[in-house]
Amino acid sequence: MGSVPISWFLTLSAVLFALGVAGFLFRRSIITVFMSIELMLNAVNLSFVTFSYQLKKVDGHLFSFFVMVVAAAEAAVGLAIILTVFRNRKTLNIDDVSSMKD
Amino acid sequence: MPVDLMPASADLIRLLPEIVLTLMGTLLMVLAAILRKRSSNAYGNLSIAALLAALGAAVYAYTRQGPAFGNMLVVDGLATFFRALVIVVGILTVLASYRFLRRQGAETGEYHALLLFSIAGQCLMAAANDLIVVFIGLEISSLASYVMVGYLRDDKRANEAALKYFLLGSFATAFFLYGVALVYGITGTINLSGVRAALTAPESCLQAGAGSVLCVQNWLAPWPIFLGVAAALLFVGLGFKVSAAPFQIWAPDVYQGAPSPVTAFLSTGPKAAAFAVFLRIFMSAFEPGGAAWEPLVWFSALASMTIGNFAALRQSNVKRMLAYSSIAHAGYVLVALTARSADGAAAVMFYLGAYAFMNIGAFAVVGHLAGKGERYQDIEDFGGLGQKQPLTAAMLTIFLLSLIGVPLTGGFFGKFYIFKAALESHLVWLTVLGLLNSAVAAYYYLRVLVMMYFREPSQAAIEAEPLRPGLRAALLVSAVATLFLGIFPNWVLDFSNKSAAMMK
Amino acid sequence: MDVVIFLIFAIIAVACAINVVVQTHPISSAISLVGVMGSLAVIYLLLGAEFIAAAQVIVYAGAIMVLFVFVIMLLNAGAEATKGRAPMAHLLGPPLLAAFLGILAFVVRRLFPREYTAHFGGFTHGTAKDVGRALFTTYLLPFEAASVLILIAIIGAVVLARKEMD
Amino acid sequence: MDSFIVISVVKAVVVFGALLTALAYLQWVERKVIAHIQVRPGPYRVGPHGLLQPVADIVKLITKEDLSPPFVNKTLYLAAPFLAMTLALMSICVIPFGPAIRVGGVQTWMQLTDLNIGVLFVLAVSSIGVYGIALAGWSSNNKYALLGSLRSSAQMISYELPLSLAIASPLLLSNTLSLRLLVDSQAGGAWRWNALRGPFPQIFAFVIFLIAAFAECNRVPFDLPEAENELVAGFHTEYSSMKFASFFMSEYANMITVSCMATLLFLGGWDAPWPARYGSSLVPTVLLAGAGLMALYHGIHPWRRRDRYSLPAAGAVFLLAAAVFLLPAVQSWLMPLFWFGAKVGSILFAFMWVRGTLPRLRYDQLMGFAWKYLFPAAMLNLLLTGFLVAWGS
Repeated sequence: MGSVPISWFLTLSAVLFALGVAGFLFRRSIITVFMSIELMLNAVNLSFVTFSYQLKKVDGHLFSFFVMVVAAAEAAVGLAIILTVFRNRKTLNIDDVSSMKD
Repeated sequence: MPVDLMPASADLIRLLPEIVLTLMGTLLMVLAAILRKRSSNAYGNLSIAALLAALGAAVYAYTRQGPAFGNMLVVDGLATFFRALVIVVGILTVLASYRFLRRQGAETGEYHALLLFSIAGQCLMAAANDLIVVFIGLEISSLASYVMVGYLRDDKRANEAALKYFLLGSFATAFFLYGVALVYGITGTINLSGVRAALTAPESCLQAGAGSVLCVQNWLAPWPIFLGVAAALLFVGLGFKVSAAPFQIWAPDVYQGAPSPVTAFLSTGPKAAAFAVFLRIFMSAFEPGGAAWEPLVWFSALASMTIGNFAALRQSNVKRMLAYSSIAHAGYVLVALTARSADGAAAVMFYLGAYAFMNIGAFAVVGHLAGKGERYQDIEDFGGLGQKQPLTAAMLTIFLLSLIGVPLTGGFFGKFYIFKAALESHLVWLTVLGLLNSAVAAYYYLRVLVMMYFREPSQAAIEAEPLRPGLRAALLVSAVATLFLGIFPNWVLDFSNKSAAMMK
Repeated sequence: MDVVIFLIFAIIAVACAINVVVQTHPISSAISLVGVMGSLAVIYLLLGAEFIAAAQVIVYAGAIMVLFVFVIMLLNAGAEATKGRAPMAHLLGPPLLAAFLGILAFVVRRLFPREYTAHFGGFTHGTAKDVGRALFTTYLLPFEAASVLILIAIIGAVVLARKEMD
Repeated sequence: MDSFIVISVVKAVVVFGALLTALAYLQWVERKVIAHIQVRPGPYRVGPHGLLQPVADIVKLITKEDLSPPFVNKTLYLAAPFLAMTLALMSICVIPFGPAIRVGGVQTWMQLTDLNIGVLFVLAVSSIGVYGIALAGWSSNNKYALLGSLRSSAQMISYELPLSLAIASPLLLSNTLSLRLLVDSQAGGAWRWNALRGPFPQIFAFVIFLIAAFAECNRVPFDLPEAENELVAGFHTEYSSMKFASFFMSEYANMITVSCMATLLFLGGWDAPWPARYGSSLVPTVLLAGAGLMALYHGIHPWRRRDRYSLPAAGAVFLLAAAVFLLPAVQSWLMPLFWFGAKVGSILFAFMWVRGTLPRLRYDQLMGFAWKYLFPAAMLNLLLTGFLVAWGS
C-alpha cells in the first residue's frame, strides 16, 4: 500500500533515457541504433505523463501523444532510409557506412 | 456540447503562409498523379508560384500582427522576417534545382512538394510561440529534408548522408524533447510567453501550475540548475539543427553527400528557422534565467568557429569545405546570441539574411560545376573557371568575398554588427577570438579564388555547360542581394532592430 | 499496492531496456523494446493516463515496433559484428555515460521532494474524452500540423522505398 | 472485497471454461458446415454425429510427439505460440455477454471487467497479436515460415487501418468507448442498432469491419500467410503437437473475439431485435421447440439405424431447453445470452460459409484491396458519419 514518490517516475524516465543514449552510442547495427532513439522518446513520454499527473493538467498527455505521432512518422521515413542504404551496400553495420572522409 | 471548432479568421490569416504552402504541396502531388509525367519543368514553375504566393501571404499576415490559436503562434517582426527569409531561400533553391534535377532525370513533383512542406515547417517554427508547435514545425522541416537528402536513391553517398542526418537528427530531437519535458515540469507550461511569465514572477507561483517545480521548490532549492539543464537539453536539439559545435559532426558528411541544391537549402533554410527558435526561446522565454545558459552558448560559439575554420583549412573537397565554413558561420551567429541584447538579436537576423544569399549562391555554383553525377567537387576542379565562364566566376567571387567579410558585401556588415553587439555586452575575449577566426577563414576562401583566376582550365571547367536561365536567375538574385546588403544595410537593419525591440 | 506495481513494472522496464542495449541481435532488442513499452503502458495507467496507455500499446507496440520487426525480417538482419568498434567510444563512453546518468538522475530526483507522491486514481482527467477535447480545441494547430507531418512521412517513405525511379 | 474476489474468480472460471469448450466445438461445427456445403457428412465416427471428435482431437494433439527442430531460435520459438494464445484470450476479459444479473443476492455483470476504454483495449491487444505470428515465422529459421510471417505482418498492419476506421464510426454514434455503455446506447430494438440506426446507418462500416476482420484472423479468402500450396503451412510449418494447437486455437479465439466485437459495436449486443412485449422472448422457445420436433420426427423415420436413438434423445434435449426458456426466473439472464450467442453465432457461421465458398486472393490483390478500396471506403464512411453527427447535434 501507499503511493509512489513522483521523483521515482522521473528517475525511471532518466534511466531509460540514459540507456537509450548508451544504445545509440555503443550499438553498431543501424536498426538497433534507431531503436535506441525510440527508447529515448519513450522515456520522454514518461516524464510528460508524470509531470501531467503532478500538475493535474491534461496537457502532458497531449504532448506525449504528439511525440507518438512524430515517432511513427520518423519510423516510416527512417526505415525507408535504412532500406535504401541496405539496397546499395548490403550491410546494416554503421561502421561500414562511411565512404566520406576528411 | 458542440464546441465551435472553427478557428477565427484572424487566426487563419496569421497562419496563411503555412496554409498556402501546404495546400500547394498537396496540389503538386495530385498534379503529379494526374500529369503522369515523371519529370517536368511544370512542377518547378508551380512551386515558384506557390512560394511567391506564400511570400505575399507572409507580408499580408504582417499587416495583421498578433497572437493566434490561443497564443500558440505569434506573428511579429521576427516571425515575418524569418518566414520571408526561408521562403526566399526556397525560391532560390527551386531556381537552382531546375537544371540540376533535369541532369539527374529526377525533376519530380515529390521533390518540390517535399521542399514546400519543409519550408512550411520552417515558417511554422519561425512563428511558433509554443514548444509543441516548435517541435512539430521542426519535425516537419526535418523529415522532409531527410528525404530530400536521400532523394537520389541510387547514389551511395546520398544514402549515407540521409542515414547520418536522420539518425543524428532524431537523436538530437530526443534531447530537445527531454528539455521540453523539463520545462513543462518546472514551469507548468510550455507556452513561451507562459514560461517567461512564470520565470519573471516566480515567487507568486500564479503563472505556473500549482504542482510545478517552481512552486514545489519554494525557493529553497537552486531552481536555476534545473532551468540550466532544461536549457542545455533544448540547446542540444537546436544546436544540432544549426550545426553548432559540439553537435556538428553530421554536417560535413551530409553536405557532401546530399544533392547540391539540397545542400544549399539545408545550410540556410533549416538553419535560419532554428535560429529563429533560438531567439524566441533564449532571448525571450528564458531571458529571466539568462545567467544559467550563457556559458553554454559562449563555449559553443567559440568551439563552432574554431572547429569549423580550422577543419575547413584541410579540405580538398569544396562541398566539404563549405560545410565546415557553415559550421564556423553558425559560430559567429552564436556570438551574437551570447550578447543577450536587442542589438545582438538584430545582428543575428541581419547576418542570417546575408548568409542565406551568399551561401546558396556558393553552393549553386558548386552544383553547376559538379556536372552529372556530381563528379567534380574538388578544389582543383575550379581551376580556370574565370577564363571559361567569367560570369559564373565573378558571381562566385562575390559570394566568397562576402563569406570572408570583405566590405561592400553583406557578410561584412553581418560580422560587423555581430562583433559590435558582442563588444557592447563586454564579451571582449569572444570578439577577439572571433576576429582571429575570420582571418583564418579568409585563407581557404581565397584558395578557391586563386584557383579560379590563376590556373589553367581544369577538365571540369572545360566540360561545364553554360548557365541556364534558372540558375542564372538564382545567382544574379543572390549576388545582387549580397551586394545590396553590403551597400545599403540600413533597410534590413532597421527592420531587424524594430523586430528585436518588439520581441520582449 | 501502488508501490509494488510500480516497482515490478519499473524493474521490468529497466531490465528490458538494458536488454535492448546489450543484445547483439536486432530482433531480441526489438522484442525487449516492446517489453519496455508494455510496462510503461501499465505505469501510465497508474498515473491516470488511460488514453495514453492505450495509444502507447496501439501506436508504439502495435504499429511502430511491428514495422521494425518487419524490416528486420525483410532484411534478414543477423547479429551484429562485435569487433571493429571505435576504441575511443569504449574507453570514454561508459564513464561519460555514467556521469550523464548520475547528473540526470540527481537533477530529476531533486525536482520534487519525497512528499510529492502519486497513487492510482489521483488524477482522472486522462480519459479519451479529456484528451480528445483538448486535442480539438487548445491543440488544434499542432494537431493539424501533425497531419502534414504524416503526409510527409507517407510521401517520403514512398519516394525512398519505391522500386523503380522511372 | 472478499465477495468481489470470489465473484471474479467464479466468473473467470465460467467464462474461460465456456470459451475453451466453444473453441473446441467451433472446430467441429466448422468441419460440419464445410462438409454440408460440399455435400458430405463430415466427422461422424467419434460419438453420435461426431460430437466427441474435439475430444479425440485434443487427445491426439497432446499425445503427439513434441518436435522441436534443432535449427530454431529456442526462446522465441517457444514464446511465439504462447504469446499468440495469451493475446488471443486476453480480449475476452473486457467483453460483456449480458446485462447485470443477481445471483444469490449479489449483483454482478456478465463480464469479467469493464474498462472505460474497452474498445481501445481490444484494439490494443489485437494490434500486438501479430507478434505471435511474426516471431513464429522468424524463429523457425525456415524460408517458407519467414515468408508466411512477413506476409502476415504486412497483411495485419494493412487491414488494421480499415478495421479501426470502421470501429470509429459506430463509436461516433454511441459516444462512448466502454463496451457496456455501447450496448446500452443501442437498446430498444433493431432499428436502434448502430448498423441500422439514423442519421447514418453503419451498414457499410459493418461490412468493412467484417472484411477486415476476416483478414485480421487470417481466414479465407485472406489466408495467404498459410497458403499451403505455395508456402507449405506458412508461419507454423515447424510447429507440431500442442504448440501447433495453440496457433490453431488462437485463430479460433480471434474469430470469436471479432464476432463479439461486431455484435457489440453494430448489432446491439445482447439486445433483442424487437421488444419483449411483441414476443421476442418467445423466439428461442419456438426455435428450440421446432428443432426438437424435427429431430423427433427424423427419429421416428430414421435414415440410418443408429439415428433411431440419438435423434429422439437430441429432440428431447431441445424440447427441454425450449421449456427452460419459458421459465420467468431464468428468462431475465438467459434471454440476453441467447441473443448475444445467436448474433455471434451467425457471424461465425458467415466465417465458415465464406471459407466454403470463396477462393483465396493473390497476395498483391490482397494488399491492393486493403489500400485502394477498403481504406478509402472506411475513411469516406467515417467522414460522412462525422458530418452527419455534427450536423445533427
